[in-house]
Amino acid sequence: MTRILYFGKLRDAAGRASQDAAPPSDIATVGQLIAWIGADRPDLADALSQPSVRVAIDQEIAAGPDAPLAGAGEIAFMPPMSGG
Amino acid sequence: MTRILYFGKLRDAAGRASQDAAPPSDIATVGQLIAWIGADRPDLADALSQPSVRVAIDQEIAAGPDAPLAGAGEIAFMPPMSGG
Amino acid sequence: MIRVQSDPIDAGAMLDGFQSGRTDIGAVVCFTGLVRDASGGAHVSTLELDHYPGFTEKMIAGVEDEARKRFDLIDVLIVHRYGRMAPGETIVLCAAASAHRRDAFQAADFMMDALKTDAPFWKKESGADGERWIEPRDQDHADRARWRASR
Amino acid sequence: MIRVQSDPIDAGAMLDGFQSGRTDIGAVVCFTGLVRDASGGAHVSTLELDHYPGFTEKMIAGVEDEARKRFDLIDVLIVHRYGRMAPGETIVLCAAASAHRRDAFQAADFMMDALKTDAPFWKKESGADGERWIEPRDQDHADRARWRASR
Repeated sequence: MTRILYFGKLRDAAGRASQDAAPPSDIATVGQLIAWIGADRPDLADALSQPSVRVAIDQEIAAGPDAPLAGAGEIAFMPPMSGG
Repeated sequence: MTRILYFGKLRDAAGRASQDAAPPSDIATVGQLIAWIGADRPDLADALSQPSVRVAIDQEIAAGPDAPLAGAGEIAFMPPMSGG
Repeated sequence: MIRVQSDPIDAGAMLDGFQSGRTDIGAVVCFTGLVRDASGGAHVSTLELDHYPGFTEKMIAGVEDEARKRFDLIDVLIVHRYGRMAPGETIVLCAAASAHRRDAFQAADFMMDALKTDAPFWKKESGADGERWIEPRDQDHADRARWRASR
Repeated sequence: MIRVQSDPIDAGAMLDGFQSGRTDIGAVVCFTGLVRDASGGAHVSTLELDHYPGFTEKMIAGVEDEARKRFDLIDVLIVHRYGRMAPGETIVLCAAASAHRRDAFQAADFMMDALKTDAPFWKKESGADGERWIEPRDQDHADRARWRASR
């Protein structure tokens, strides 16, 4: 089971802050996960695919859509951060 | 009567923080005042004449040794300032 | 030291705690960021900050580490709030202590630029004109880039 | 606002008083300068600041005025102490408030550079190695010159 987290405006886009999902075993990268999540939600797939969105895999920033999920327990989708 | 103030290390050089003096009427500039004060104190005249010393005449910074005293009530001799 | 909290930030107490009882600190620069009642012309009644527990602390710790590497610092304090807050409340307090003032100034400046673009918080403003998510301004990205160019 | 006082400076209370109860301030940069127990390798047990009552306030007010002209500021606070103080005590607190952080950072930085060379205070350190008057370092003059070159 993979925990998927949505932050900021992506939480609004997803309609929830998190979900527990069991992606099929052939979902191996961030890009594939987005396509799988957004199979029936093209608006959400589009929002998650924006270049400004950063993805953290088990709390490590992923390099890009080809980053391997490698059995991650937690995947976070983060729009541009704004601290301070 | 003119009040003369010595600050910082010039207070040490003068041996006092202030003095009330009545310079003769031909003492018209800062440079002349220093020469008069230091007539029998060449070490003090030298300390007051250093280019790093700033002089305030009635709490306005004087331009240099030629600045006119013009009946000032208070002359301050100030070594390099160090606030903060 | 890093703190991420939902409780209000008591800026004065934080500053006192940071600098008191030490005789090796010559300079402290303490930045506080506050909620304004207006933002880009829009009225603001509430600011809500979302964060990512664990990851947010980790990323802020990275900012502290980089500041300590770049500048000669004696101590660092970053306190960041999350949750709902009202205009006038403190969102963030970021302090740097050094022997001489230039390091403290540069470190606080650097840390705030880094937090603006790299700290996992997401801000939603609410007011008479509705709600909106806030993203870093172009100026924030330009400020952050200053530090990439140097050193 | 300018204060020149012999009483100890309560930094936290000053910061709180400066930024509390306002909803137009987005950023505060608060600098505090403290007495260190060592200076240039020499031990320091007491720092004594001489000042010129009236003229000192006037010169500091000039620094505040110049900062307000150069930067977009909402408020300024400069509190400077004189007399005898011990390591760990606050010599000066200098705060700038603005809508956005860059003005507050630059103003606090500018004001401290100006106070270092242009504020009528004279410092004498005393310690195990005797007494010495402190004058601005070359670095202080270089820092001050940065602002003459720009704008």
